Amino acid sequence: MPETIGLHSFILSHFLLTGAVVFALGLVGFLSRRNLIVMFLCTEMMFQGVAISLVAFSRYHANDTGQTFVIFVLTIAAAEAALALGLVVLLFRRKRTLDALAWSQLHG
Amino acid sequence: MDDRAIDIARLIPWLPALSAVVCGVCCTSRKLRVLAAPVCIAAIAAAFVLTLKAYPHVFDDHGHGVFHVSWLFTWIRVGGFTADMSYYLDPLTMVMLIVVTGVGTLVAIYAAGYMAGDRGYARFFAAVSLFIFAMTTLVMADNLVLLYLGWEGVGLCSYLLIGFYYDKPSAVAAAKKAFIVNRIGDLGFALGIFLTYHQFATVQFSELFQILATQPSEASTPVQIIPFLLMLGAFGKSAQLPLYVWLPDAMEGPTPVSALIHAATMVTAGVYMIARLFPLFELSPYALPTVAIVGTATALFAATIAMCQYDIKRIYAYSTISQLGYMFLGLGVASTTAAVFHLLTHAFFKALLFLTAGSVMHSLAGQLDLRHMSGMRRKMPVTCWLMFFGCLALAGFPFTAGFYSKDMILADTLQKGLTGHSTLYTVLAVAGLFVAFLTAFYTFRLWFRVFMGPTKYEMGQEHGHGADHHPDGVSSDIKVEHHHEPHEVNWLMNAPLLVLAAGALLAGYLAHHWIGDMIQGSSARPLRQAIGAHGAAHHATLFGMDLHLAMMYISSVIAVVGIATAAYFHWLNRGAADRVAAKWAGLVRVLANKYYVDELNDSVIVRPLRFIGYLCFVFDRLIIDGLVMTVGFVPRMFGLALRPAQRGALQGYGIGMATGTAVVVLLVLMVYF
Amino acid sequence: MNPMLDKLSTLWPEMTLLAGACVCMLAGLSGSAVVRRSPRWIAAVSLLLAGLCVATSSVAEPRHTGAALVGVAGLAVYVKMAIVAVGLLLLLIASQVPDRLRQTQDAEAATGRGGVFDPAGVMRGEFFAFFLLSLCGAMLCAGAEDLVWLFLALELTSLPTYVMVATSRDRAGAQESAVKYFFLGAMAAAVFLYGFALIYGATGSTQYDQIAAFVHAQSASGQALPPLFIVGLVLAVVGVSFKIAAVPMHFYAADVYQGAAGPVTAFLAFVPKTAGFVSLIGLLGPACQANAEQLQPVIWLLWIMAVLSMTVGNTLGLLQHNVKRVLAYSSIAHSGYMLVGLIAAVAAATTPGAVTAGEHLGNGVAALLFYLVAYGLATLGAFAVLGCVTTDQGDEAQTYDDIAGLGQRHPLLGVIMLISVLSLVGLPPMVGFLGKIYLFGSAIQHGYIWLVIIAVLNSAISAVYYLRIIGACYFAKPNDQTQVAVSPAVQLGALVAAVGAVMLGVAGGRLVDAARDAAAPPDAAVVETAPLPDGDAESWSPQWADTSVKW
Amino acid sequence: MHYALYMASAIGAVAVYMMMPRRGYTPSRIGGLLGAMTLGGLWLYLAKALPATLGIADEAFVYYYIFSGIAIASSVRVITHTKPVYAALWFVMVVLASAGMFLLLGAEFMAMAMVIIYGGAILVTYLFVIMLASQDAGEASGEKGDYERLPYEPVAAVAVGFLLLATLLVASFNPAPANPAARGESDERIIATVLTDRPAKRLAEHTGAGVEGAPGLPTALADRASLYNTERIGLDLFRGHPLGLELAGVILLVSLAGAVVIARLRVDPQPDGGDGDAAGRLAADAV
Repeated sequence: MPETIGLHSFILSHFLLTGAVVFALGLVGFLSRRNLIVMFLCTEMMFQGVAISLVAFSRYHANDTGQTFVIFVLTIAAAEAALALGLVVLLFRRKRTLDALAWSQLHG
Repeated sequence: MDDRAIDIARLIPWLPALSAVVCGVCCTSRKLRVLAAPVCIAAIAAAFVLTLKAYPHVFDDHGHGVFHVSWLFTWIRVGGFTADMSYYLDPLTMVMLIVVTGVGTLVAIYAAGYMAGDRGYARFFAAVSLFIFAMTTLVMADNLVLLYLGWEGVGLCSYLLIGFYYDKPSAVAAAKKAFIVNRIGDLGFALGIFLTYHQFATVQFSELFQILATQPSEASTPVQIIPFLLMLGAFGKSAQLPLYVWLPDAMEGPTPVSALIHAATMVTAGVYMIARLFPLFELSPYALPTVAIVGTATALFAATIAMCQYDIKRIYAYSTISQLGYMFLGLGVASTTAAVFHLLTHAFFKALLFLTAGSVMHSLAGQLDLRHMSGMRRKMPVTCWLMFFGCLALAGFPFTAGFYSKDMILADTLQKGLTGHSTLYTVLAVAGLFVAFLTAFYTFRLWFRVFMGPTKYEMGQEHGHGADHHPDGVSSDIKVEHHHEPHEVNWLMNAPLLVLAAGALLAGYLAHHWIGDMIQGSSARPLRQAIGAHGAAHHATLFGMDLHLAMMYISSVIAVVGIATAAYFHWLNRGAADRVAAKWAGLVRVLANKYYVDELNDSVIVRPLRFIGYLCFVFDRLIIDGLVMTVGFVPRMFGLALRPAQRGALQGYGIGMATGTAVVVLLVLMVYF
Repeated sequence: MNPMLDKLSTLWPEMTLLAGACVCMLAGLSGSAVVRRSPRWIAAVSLLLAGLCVATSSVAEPRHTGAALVGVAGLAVYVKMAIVAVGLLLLLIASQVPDRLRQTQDAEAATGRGGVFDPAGVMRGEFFAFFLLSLCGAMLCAGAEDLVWLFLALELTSLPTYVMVATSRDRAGAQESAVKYFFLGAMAAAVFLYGFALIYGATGSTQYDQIAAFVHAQSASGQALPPLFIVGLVLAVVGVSFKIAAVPMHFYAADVYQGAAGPVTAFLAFVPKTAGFVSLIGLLGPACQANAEQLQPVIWLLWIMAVLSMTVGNTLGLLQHNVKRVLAYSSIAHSGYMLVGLIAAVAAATTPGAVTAGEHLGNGVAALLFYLVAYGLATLGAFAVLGCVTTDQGDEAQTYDDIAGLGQRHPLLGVIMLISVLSLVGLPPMVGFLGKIYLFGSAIQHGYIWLVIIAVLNSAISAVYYLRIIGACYFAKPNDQTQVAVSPAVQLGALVAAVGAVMLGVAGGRLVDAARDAAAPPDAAVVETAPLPDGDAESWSPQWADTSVKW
Repeated sequence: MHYALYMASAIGAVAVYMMMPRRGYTPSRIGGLLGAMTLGGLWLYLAKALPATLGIADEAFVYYYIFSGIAIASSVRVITHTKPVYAALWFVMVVLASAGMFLLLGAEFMAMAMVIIYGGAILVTYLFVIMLASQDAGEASGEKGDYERLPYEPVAAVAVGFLLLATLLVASFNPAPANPAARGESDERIIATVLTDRPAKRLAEHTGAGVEGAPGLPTALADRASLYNTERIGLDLFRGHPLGLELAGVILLVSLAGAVVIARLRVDPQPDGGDGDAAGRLAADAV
């Protein structure tokens, strides 16, 4: 039986499950939704899944690094979102559509 | 003994390198272009002089060969791994240097006349200088990695020079083919170097030989693999079965290049490499027999194909392959002396043959087809007789250069067969004799066709090399007037040929003791295998004679018979062709080509051989060529299979990436649970 | 004193670049035409200053000896120096990129006609600022000692590149490649972030030295590494391999390289790749406290990635007619070659007693570090030459036909292309040859014979398509449909890269030594400083022959 | 247990696939029911093995099921809703539910930060852009929304996503024991070593002196022997990751400047502005 510091390992696994499901659903959404904005939203959701895992681990090990890490993840998510939305607006001005498949001229 | 001259020898590769840079600069300006040839010739000639100055220093006071390692600068030194820019000078190196710089100088002089007026005049000499740099580096290298540098360097120059006439698609294709086929061989060579380092922890010859001398005779399996990998490289570079396909096509390059690179020097790099690393090849009991068998098979195969060719340069190309096969046979029977001797003599007479073929081509505006020329001796008498001497040497006519060296190989093979009671080597020797007959035949078939008989010719399509390569109508400063009439070439071109002809006639007689001393004093001296010809007692006799003497008689007879056969069918009785043609006019019309009928008069003896030659030729073009090209085909298929993954959809890529990630994680977990 | 502030004192080069970036952004918006054109000079100066900072910085003692594959300090110095050096060349060849935008031209033209300068029109300042910031991120990756830091550094490396790609050309292709690069990059970031989270979850710390201590304790007690840790490591490695464009994260490479402007593509081929490899070295370092058996899954992972990257890159390259895509596929293949070095490094670190083999050829990290520079120089030259040729449509040269006869039309560019391509092929005496010897030698040293056979086979395959580039330059009729316009800066940058590729190949000893010192395990740092015996190489050591042959 | 996880992933994949929008009839209700049953079944199966002491308040653990259920269900809606605006709003739900979980885990600061930054700031940006684009697209093309309704290769996407999920779950249910060496500093130790002015404060209190001993420190904080989560995070952030903080600032600067640069990039009016650019450019040069 593992020594319990902050959280029982089986409970940790429950939170990890939620995190993993949110991450995986984000991945599925990224791969299947064709709207560029929704696609990026889905990457945010993947980050969200990571954040849940990180906070759970933070409690598990009874240190604060995980939560601090989440702050940085939030920051990066915000930064990426700002850039991505700017890019999406540019792309939209160019082709008047948000369809990701509209951008497949380069291939081979 | 003062080491000054040996130190100066370090400059041998760098003079041509300097010349390459100067010629490269000459490329940029039309005014400077004429300077390229003198610079190049001077550099190579200077390298030759340096070689001669360094020559005495590879012998000790008693005349035994010794080696010097001449260090120039640190190239690669990573931990214990050392591969410096330093040179290994021993008698074998000297032999090779004499060939490379000597023949190189003569060919460069010839090319100064031959290439005159060509748009790529300076480019040509830049590439030739670079080639000499790479080739001298190759033969002087004191470690495998530097040797590999030279090896790849000559390959690159060969590529650049085969594709010299880049507006001919066939030339470009030939260049590409040469490079790719050589890469297959180089692959084996590179792996061999890696494995050598892995096994012996050094790539330096002097250390390697020291280790090998103390190696137990039972080598481990990885060690035994090394010679086979190296062999692959040698087969690629020296155009042996099945990697020879590039050499006939390589004749698309300018003729001096064919003479220098694809006959005299570069293609012998494989022979040199095996000779240099001979102790390594002795480690495996199977390596040398393999070399011998492949060499003989190549010699036979290429000689039969040469019988049915009409293009002069192609005949010589197949003949080169065939003669290289002889050299490999010599190596394979542990007679490195004979192999290197043949390399030396072959360099003289094959360079001579190619250059005279170049003169014919030059004079007939690019015409190379045997069927379109006859009786040229009246038009170009000097070329005629020069080529005659070359042909004699190639055919192995008594007391010419080729006679001595070929005999040495065949006698050593036969001796190995007779003393060892080995059927294999006896068969190889007999096959070698048969190839000698074929060689004499096809060589003189060519010569009689071109120079004897009634004088008639058709000019080629090219109105002089120079003019042909000015598609945009730009004329160059140097321009040689081309009469539309065959003419003897000028003495700038013929003078070097005289030297070569002298070599082709006399080198065998003059050098056959000298070469033995040279090789026995170098690393190519066989250590483990029974020494063939020199130093050891001759056990075998034939017809109660010393084997070598017997072999001389036999091969003299064979050569003479071969020449006579060729003379009958292609000179004396050639009129038969016309008679047959007249009688079978209908058939001729059907064949739509009178020249095939020319060959109808070949007797029952020669025809089957020629037929086999055709078969081999078809086999060559369809099977072997196809096989070699298949090697490039497989990755293509692989790529085609992968290509649908690059369809351009963002999310398609996402799915690919996610799949890869998921599969990888799954695999890792499966290791766990 | 806070240890983090100690760390701060090693970050002068990064701070210099950051300051330079800020100045660039401001200067780019100036109303004065002279100032407005100055960002490229400012960038050059700050790069030079950063180089000076690196050169004069005292190599701090690594905080955690024995923790990582390599001493972090030495590695960081080498990588920063390499980034400064190659960065300067990249700056030279990229100096014209923002000026070529029609937007910039129009804004300048409007000003020239007496109008008021519209600062919103040009993006020179931002372009060079992003250039510097991305380099700064790559440098920070080299010094990372913490997963949080590494994550931020990787993002700092990549975010500016997304903008650079999007704004590199007027074409829709640039924006397409930007969206592909950005979105897939964000997905990959999520993947490696998840990996970092799991590593943290398994070990309880994000700091390399504590992770190493955990792994060491685990290894010492003979327990298997927790699956969470292994899965986390695998996800992190795979996610980061997006930056190096290795299989399975390679899909974007060809499209992105094709769409971006040539100089920016060269940037993408060097800077994120360097950051990615340095990150991988850092990530795998703590894991290498385990023994080879425990780490076997990771070694296999790297093996598969290496082999697939080489094969996929080279075989796809065979089918291309677009030179930029060819070079992109070759970039994938080269990542595969470099992974060979990484495998050797992991094998060396996890096999007891093999660490001393770093004295010989066995130092995979050193080989990798050396090859990064070799590859950077070669690929930079090739992309720079491509960027100099424009088609009649005003587009960059893309296909083999576009560069046909370049050797005749512009001999210098032709020679640069020749040297670059030959270096990529790995033909002696170019630096690529030396790099390959070094890489494959390190793998041979640890018995990965088959891996090396596959790698050598692959480099033979690659010769075919590289040859086609040479063939197009030298053996094809000059194409009249294209124009060749070379600015002196591009010419200088490409020429220096080409000369460097030859010089380093002929006499690369200093760089090899530098790479070896950078990759010296921290424990052996004292031993390593002893000068090498000159001339006399190691005698034949029988234990080498005993090295078992591994895949 | 592994097989249960694999099976749940497989059935979950089917459920999500059923809920994916498609051209014909979408059995989203059946899929939703199936998904809910899968998740519930998995939880029930796992509940058998729940230990006596959970590490968090036992009665509070029921909230885990609530928040997790909401988070997962909302995630599914994010990826299955055909209208981007709703997808974004469902994402707010995901954020809120995970904030709830953070509260359960004792991470109050992160919970609040998540709601404010994610639910507030970032999502508003998303909604803004979605509105901007969909408004325009509505009038630009009649066949708009085809790409909203039809997912790209849903089978492959779902299969890959849930394959990865299965592996992640298996790894997640085999966690290593918590690393005692990695345990954070205790509150007492932090107060004793870092917040050194605080004991002085408490001492002053005990001795009946005034509360102005430590200027600037609110009384409410000063007299506690333990630390709030927010305090600990703040301390960890500034003591453990000062460089990260700087770096995050630089990254925000990059994204700010980058967004500006990208936004002001000029785009030609032609709708398919691909290679048509070239012709346009030549014409412009001629003028």
